[in-house]
This record gives sequence, structure tokens and C-alpha cells, in this order.
Amino acid sequence: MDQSINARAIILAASAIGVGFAMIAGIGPGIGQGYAAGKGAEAVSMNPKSGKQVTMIMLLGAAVAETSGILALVVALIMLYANPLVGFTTGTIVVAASAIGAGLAMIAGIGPGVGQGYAAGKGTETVGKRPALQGPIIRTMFLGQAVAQTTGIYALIIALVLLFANPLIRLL
Amino acid sequence: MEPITGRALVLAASAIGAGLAMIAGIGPGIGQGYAAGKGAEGVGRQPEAQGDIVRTMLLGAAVAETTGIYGLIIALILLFANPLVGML
Amino acid sequence: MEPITGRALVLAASAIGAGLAMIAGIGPGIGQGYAAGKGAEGVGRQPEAQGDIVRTMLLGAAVAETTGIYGLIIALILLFANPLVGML
Amino acid sequence: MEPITGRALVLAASAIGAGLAMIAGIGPGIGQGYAAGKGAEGVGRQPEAQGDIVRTMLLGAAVAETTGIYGLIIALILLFANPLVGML
Amino acid sequence: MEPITGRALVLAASAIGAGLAMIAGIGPGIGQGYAAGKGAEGVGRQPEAQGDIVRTMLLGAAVAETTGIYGLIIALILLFANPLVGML
Amino acid sequence: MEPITGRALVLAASAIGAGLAMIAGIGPGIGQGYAAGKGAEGVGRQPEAQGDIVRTMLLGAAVAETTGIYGLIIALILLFANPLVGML
Amino acid sequence: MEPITGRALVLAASAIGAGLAMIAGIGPGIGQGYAAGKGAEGVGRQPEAQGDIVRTMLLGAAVAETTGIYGLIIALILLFANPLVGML
Amino acid sequence: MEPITGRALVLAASAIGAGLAMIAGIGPGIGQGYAAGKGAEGVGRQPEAQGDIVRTMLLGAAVAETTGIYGLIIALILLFANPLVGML
Amino acid sequence: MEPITGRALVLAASAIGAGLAMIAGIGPGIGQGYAAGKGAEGVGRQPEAQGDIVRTMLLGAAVAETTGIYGLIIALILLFANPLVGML
Amino acid sequence: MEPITGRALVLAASAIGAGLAMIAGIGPGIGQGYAAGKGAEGVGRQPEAQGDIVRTMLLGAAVAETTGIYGLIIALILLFANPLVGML
Ligand code: NA
Ligand code: NA
Ligand code: NA
Ligand code: NA
Ligand code: NA
Ligand code: NA
Ligand code: NA
Ligand code: NA
Ligand code: NA
Ligand code: NA
Repeated sequence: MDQSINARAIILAASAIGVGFAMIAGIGPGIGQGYAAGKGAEAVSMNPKSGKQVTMIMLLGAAVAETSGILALVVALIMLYANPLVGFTTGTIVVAASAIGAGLAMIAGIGPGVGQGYAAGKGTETVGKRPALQGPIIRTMFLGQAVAQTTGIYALIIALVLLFANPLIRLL
Repeated sequence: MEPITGRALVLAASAIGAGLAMIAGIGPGIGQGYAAGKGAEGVGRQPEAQGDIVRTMLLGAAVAETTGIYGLIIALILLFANPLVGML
Repeated sequence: MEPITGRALVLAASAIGAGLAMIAGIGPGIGQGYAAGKGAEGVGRQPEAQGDIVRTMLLGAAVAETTGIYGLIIALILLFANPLVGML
Repeated sequence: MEPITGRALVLAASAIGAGLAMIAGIGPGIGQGYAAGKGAEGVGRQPEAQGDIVRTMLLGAAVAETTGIYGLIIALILLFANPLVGML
Repeated sequence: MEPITGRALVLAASAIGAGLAMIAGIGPGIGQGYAAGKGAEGVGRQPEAQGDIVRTMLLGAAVAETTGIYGLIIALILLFANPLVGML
Repeated sequence: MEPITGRALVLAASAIGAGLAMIAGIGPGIGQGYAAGKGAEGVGRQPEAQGDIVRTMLLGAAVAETTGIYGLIIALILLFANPLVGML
Repeated sequence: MEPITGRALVLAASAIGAGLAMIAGIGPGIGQGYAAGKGAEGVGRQPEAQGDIVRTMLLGAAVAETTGIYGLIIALILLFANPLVGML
Repeated sequence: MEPITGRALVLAASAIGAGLAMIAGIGPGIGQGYAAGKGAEGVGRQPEAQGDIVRTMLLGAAVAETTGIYGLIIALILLFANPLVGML
Repeated sequence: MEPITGRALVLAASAIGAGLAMIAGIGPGIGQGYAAGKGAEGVGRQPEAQGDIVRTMLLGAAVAETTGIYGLIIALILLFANPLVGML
Repeated sequence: MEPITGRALVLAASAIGAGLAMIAGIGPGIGQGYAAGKGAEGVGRQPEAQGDIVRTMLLGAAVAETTGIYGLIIALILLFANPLVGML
């Protein structure tokens, strides 16, 4: 076994830290879905008859809010099990920094997670109050959640560029 | 006595990565606590619907737990089944 | 292993800078999600005003997107049109 | 006197990783405090439902504690049963 | 191959500084999103006041944008008109 | 005069880890303050339920304290009963 | 070609310090956005008080801007009138 | 003149650890401010209950102070009674 | 040409310390913006109490400014009256 | 010309520690701003209780200031009465 600190070791070490950064995105869905859970419980207490319907809206909205957590997990698993950066033997510091940069970028996912969860909670609350209007309420909720996802997607794109199509390495 | 090897560097970084991953737990903690508060409020309002309220609260809280679990799993992988040292 | 050159150091820092810039995206995500929730609530209360509510929500959300776009632009500049390496 | 070894590097990083993992505790602290506030409010409004309110608050708070415990466990593993030094 | 020069160090730090400055964008994103939500809510309740509501929302959002712009300007200065390399 | 040893590195990292662990205290501070506010509000509204309100507030706040205590314990272990230096 | 000098180190740290200082801008962005939302809500409810509402919103927002300006000033000092390099 | 020793490294890290520990103070600041706001609101609504409201607010705020004190104590230990340098 | 001296290291760290200290400005920005929003809301509801509302808002905002000023003062000390370089 | 000494390292870390300690100021800034907003709201609603409201707001805000002061004190100790350099 090569005992020296080589390019591969530096890149793998940076990937370990990048993985840790990426997981921090999970703060977002945790807050957001918890908000939705609270609003669901509240809606059931206000109108116990609408319990099933309210729970379904809560789960639908919360599923959307999970996105950033899943994206962060996928980026972390790629870095752990299918790391595209370990093959590089030149520009080691650039490759290592890219692994950390990719992880940092994923932290943006906190935002969509919190925001979409808030929308899920408000959607749940409103459907509990006006079950007949479920269609327009959910449509508005989904539309708003889609808008709230964009910065999480930007971050994913930057992370994927850093991992799979790194333009910086070509500038060396 | 061993010098600092590439293996040591990866394992050291894994310890930091595991710690960072746990920070995700802030989210479920806040969110589930909000649900707990709303559940307690709801039960006070309609004690007769307590079963449904608590069930909804727990179901929603279970959903909110997942990203905390993801963080834990990644940390456990880094500590106990580190795939990175295998790539050295 | 090759030594670290000045060019490599600048490019490495650019990768980290690009990652940091994306963190700005937390803001629009939270804010627009709040708008989405208020929009859904409003549509449930005044279905007849749905058009106005959704239009206002989207207009406000577009305004809230800008700083996330700024972060993206700085990251793209650092990655694809890096002016710093030209200054070496 | 020993120089800096790989073992020392891993143990140093473990100290930092343990500290980082504890940051997860922000979440349960906020969330359970919210539940405490809502519980106190609810008990003031419906004193006759005090038992149900407090039980729901505590159940929800127990759920909200988990990610704080995960962080503590990872920190304790890093400090007292460090698997990384065994991989050197 | 050039070694690491002082110039390279300053440019590398500028890339990180630019990334950090963009984090300011979290604020306007959250704030303007809140305004968007309140605007949408208001328009649903008082459709006849839509003009005034949207104008006030946009005026307030313009004010809330400034610190995000400050961050962008500092980042652009660091990237395109870096005064620090001239001080070397 | 001693050079930098592995022992010194571990102890230095322990100082930083202890500081990081204390950051958990943000959570209980916010949460218990929320409970304090809700308790004060409740006591103003239902002075006759003051005993129940304050008891519930304090019970909930005690639960919210735990993760702050965890952080303190980890910091005290790092400072006064550091198990890592024994593993060198 | 110059090696890394103390002057270069101070200028590099100034670039990072400038970026950090801009993070203060998160605060005014959130706060002024809140004011914008409350202003829009108020104008919808009491259109006859629009002048007073908007004036109070802008006065309060001006107060909330100051710490963002402080951060900008410190960043501009670090970039354009750096007193630290004169102390070398 | 002394070179960098292990002792210096531990003391330097202690300075940073002390700074980090103080960050815990964010929590009590937010929480107690919330309690202050709720207390002021309550006193305005029920002036006759002012004594009870303020007492509950202060009791709750005292509970919310603890983790800020923990952070202060750890910082003071690191600065004035540093146990780590004794372990070198 | 000077190499990196201890003086340079302290001044470089001071630049970063100054940037970190400004981050405190997040707090007053959020808090005063909240006060601005509540002030605007109050003026819309009770225009006859505008004087009292605005005075209370500004008094409270002045109190909320202090920690932002503390951060500014520490940054200015680090930049313009650095006591640390005198201790070398 | 002096090289980098242990003393310089400790003083450099003290500059960063002082900056970190100021971050605590986020908390009182947010909390006291909340109190300011609630105070302004209360004064608008119950002008006759203005004295009690403002007194309670200021009392609560004074309590909320403490952790910001703790951070300031630690920073001032690090800058002006640094006990760590005496331990070298
Ligand atoms: Na978006
Ligand atoms: Na989840
Ligand atoms: Na914007
Ligand atoms: Na949990
Ligand atoms: Na602004
Ligand atoms: Na707890
Ligand atoms: Na201000
Ligand atoms: Na406490
Ligand atoms: Na203050
Ligand atoms: Na306090």
C-alpha cells in the first residue's frame, strides 16, 4: 500500500469533508416537514372529519420538500462510492477543492426544504378549512414549491459541474 | 513509528466529515418540536380527537426525521465502513 | 506528486468560492416557499381572486430570486470565465 | 518525545468532529422550547386537558430529541470508541 | 512551472472572498419572499387595493435588495477590479 | 523547549472542539426564551392558572435544556478528561 | 518573481475579511423584507393611511440598514484604504 | 526568541475555542428578546397582572440564560484556567 | 523584500477577525426590520398614536443596535488601533 | 526582523477569537428588535399603558443584552488583557 500522502489521498480526504458539507442540506426538509406536521396536527384538531384528506396533502407537500435532502444524499453517495474525481493525478489541489466546493454548494438546499415545507403546511391548513377547494389550493402550493426549488437546482448543477465536468482542471 | 500517511489524512478528514453531517440534525429537531407544540395545542382544543391528532403529528414527524437519518447514515459509513480508504 | 503552482491555488480557491456563492440560494428557497404557502392559503380563502393572488405571488417570488441568481452568476464566472487566472 | 503521527492527526480531527456533531443540538433545543411554550399556553387555556396536553408535548419532544442524541452518539464514538484509529 | 507567488495568494483569497460575499443574498431572498407572501395575501383580501399593495411590496423589496447588491459589488470588485493585487 | 508533538496537536484540536460543542447552546436559549414569552403571555391571560402554566413551562424548558448539557459535557470531557490523548 | 511576503498575506486575509463582513447583509435583507410585507399588508387594509404606513416602513428600514452599511464600510476599508499594510 | 511550540499551538487554539464558545450567546439573546416582547405585550393588555407577567418573563429568561453562561464558563476556563496546557 | 513575519501573521488574522466581527450585524438588521414592520402596521391601525408608536419603535431599535456597534468597534480597533501588534 | 514566533501565533488566533466572540451579538439584535416591534404595537393599542409597556420592554431587553456583553468582554480580554500570552 502506498503510504505517502499522494494525490488520491488528498482528493479522498477532501471528498470526506465535502460529503459532510452536503448533508447539512438536511436541515431544510427537517424544519419544513416538521412545520407541515404541526399544521397537519392542527388541521386535524380543527376539523377531525377531514383527517384523511389533510394527512394526504401534508404528505404530498412534505414529499416535495424532501427533494433537497435526497439530492444532497445522492451527491454524498456519489462522492463516497462513485467518486469521479479520484482518477485525476494532476492539479490535485484543484480537484480536492472541487470536492469541497460541491459539498458547500449543496447547503443551498436548506432553503427549498424550509420553504416547500412551509408551503406544505399552509396547503394542509387551508385544505383542512376548505376541503372543497383542494384542487386550486394544491395547484398553487405545487406551483409555489416549484418556484422555490430553483436555487436548489442551481446548486446541484454547480456541484455536478465540479464533480463531472470540471472546467477548472482544464485551465491548469 | 508511522509518519502521516495518505490513509491517516483520509481518516482524519472522515472524522470531520462525520461531524459536519450530523449538523443536519438541527432541522428535524426544530421541525418536530414545532409539530409537538402544535399537537399539544390541538389536543387541548379537541381532546376527543387526540388519537387522530397524535397520529398525524407522529406521521409528519417521521417524515421530518429522514434527513437527520441520512446524516447519521453518512457519518456511520464514514466511521465504520469507510469506502474512501478502500480507494487509496 | 506535482508541486502546487500559483495557478492551481487560484483555481482551487475558485472551486471553493463557487460553492460558497451557491449558499445564497437558502434565502430565495425559504422566502419563495413562504410566498407559496401564503398563496395557497389565499386561494383557499378567496378562490375568486386566484388569478390576482398567483400573479402577485409569482411577481414577488421573481423579485426574491435575484440574489440566488447573483450567487449562480458569480459561481459560473469563477468556473467558466475566471478572470483571476488572467491576472496572474 | 513523539512527533506528529498519523494517529495524532486522526485523533485531533476526531476532537473537532465531536465538537461539530454537537451543533445538531441547536435543533431539539429550539423545537422542544417551542413545544414547551405551546404546552404552557394550552394548559392555561384548557386546564382540564392538562394531562393530555403535557403528554402530547412530551411525546413530541421525545421525537424531537433524536437527532440531538444521534449527534451525541457520534461524538461519544469519536471520543471513546474511535473506529478510525483502528483503520490506520 | 511558476511557484506560488504573493499575487497568486491574493487572487486565491479573492475567489473565496467573492464567494463569501454572495452569502449576504440569503437575507433579501427570505425577506422579499415574505413580502411576496404578504402581498399575495393582501391582494386576495382587498383586490381593489391591488395597485397600492403591489407598489408597496415592490418598494419595500427594493429597499431589502440593497445588501444583496452590496455583496455582489464587493464580489465583482474582487473578481474584475481587484485593488489588492495593485497594493503588492 | 518542546517542539509541536502529536499530543499538542490533539490538545489544540480539543480546545476548538470544546468551543464548537458549546454552539449547541443556541438552541435551548431560543427555545426556552420562546417558552418564557408564552408563559408570561399565558399568566397575563389566565392568572388563576399561573401554577399550571409555570410548571408546564419549566417542565418543557427542562426537556429543551438537554442538548445544551450534552454540548457542555462533551466540552468538559475534552478539557478535563480527554480520552484522545490516552489513545496516542 | 516575488515569493509570498507578509504584505501578500495581509492582503489575502483582507480579501477574505471583506467577504466575511458582507455576510452582515443577511440581517437587513430579512428585516426590511419583513417590513415590506407588513407595509403591503397595512396599505391593503388602510389605504387612507398609505402615506403614514410607507413613511414608517421606510424610516424603520433605514434604521435596519445600518449594520449592512457598517459591513460594507469595513469591506471597502479593507479593499481600498487598507490600514493593516501600513502597519507592517 | 522562542519558535512555535506545542504550548503555543494549544494556547492559540484556546483563543479560537473561546471565541467559538461565545457564539452560544445567540440563543439566549433571541429567546429572551422574544420573552421581552411578549412581556411588554402582556403588560399592555393586562396591566393589573403586571407583577405576574414580569415575574414569569424573568423566571423563564433566567432559564434561557444558562447555555449562554455555559459558553462563557468554557471560554473563561480556556483563557484563565486552561487545563490543556497542563496535559502537555 | 520582507518574508512573512509574526507581525504580518497578526495583521492578517486581524483582517479576518474584523470581517467576522461584522457578522454580528445580522441581528440588528433582522430585529430592527421586525420593529419597522410592526411600527408600519401599528401606524396604519392607530394613526392617532403615530408619535408614540414611532418613538417606541426607534427607542427599541436603538437598544437593538448596540451589539452591531460592538462588532463595529472591535473591527475598527483591529484595523486602526490594533493592540495585538504592540504585544509582539 | 522577527520570524513567526509562538507569541505571534497566539496573538493572531486571539484576533480571530475576538471576531468570533462578537457573532454572539446576532442574538440580542434579533431579540431586542422583536421586543421593539411588540412594544411599538402595544403602545399603539394601549397608549394609556405606554409607561408599563416601555418599562417591561426595556427590562426584558436589558436581560437579552447580557450574552452580547459576554462576547464583547471576551473579545476585549483577548485584545487588551490577553492572559494566553502570559502562559507561554
Ligand atoms: Na427559486
Ligand atoms: Na424528511
Ligand atoms: Na431579490
Ligand atoms: Na427527531
Ligand atoms: Na437594504
Ligand atoms: Na432536549
Ligand atoms: Na441598524
Ligand atoms: Na437554558
Ligand atoms: Na442591543
Ligand atoms: Na441574556
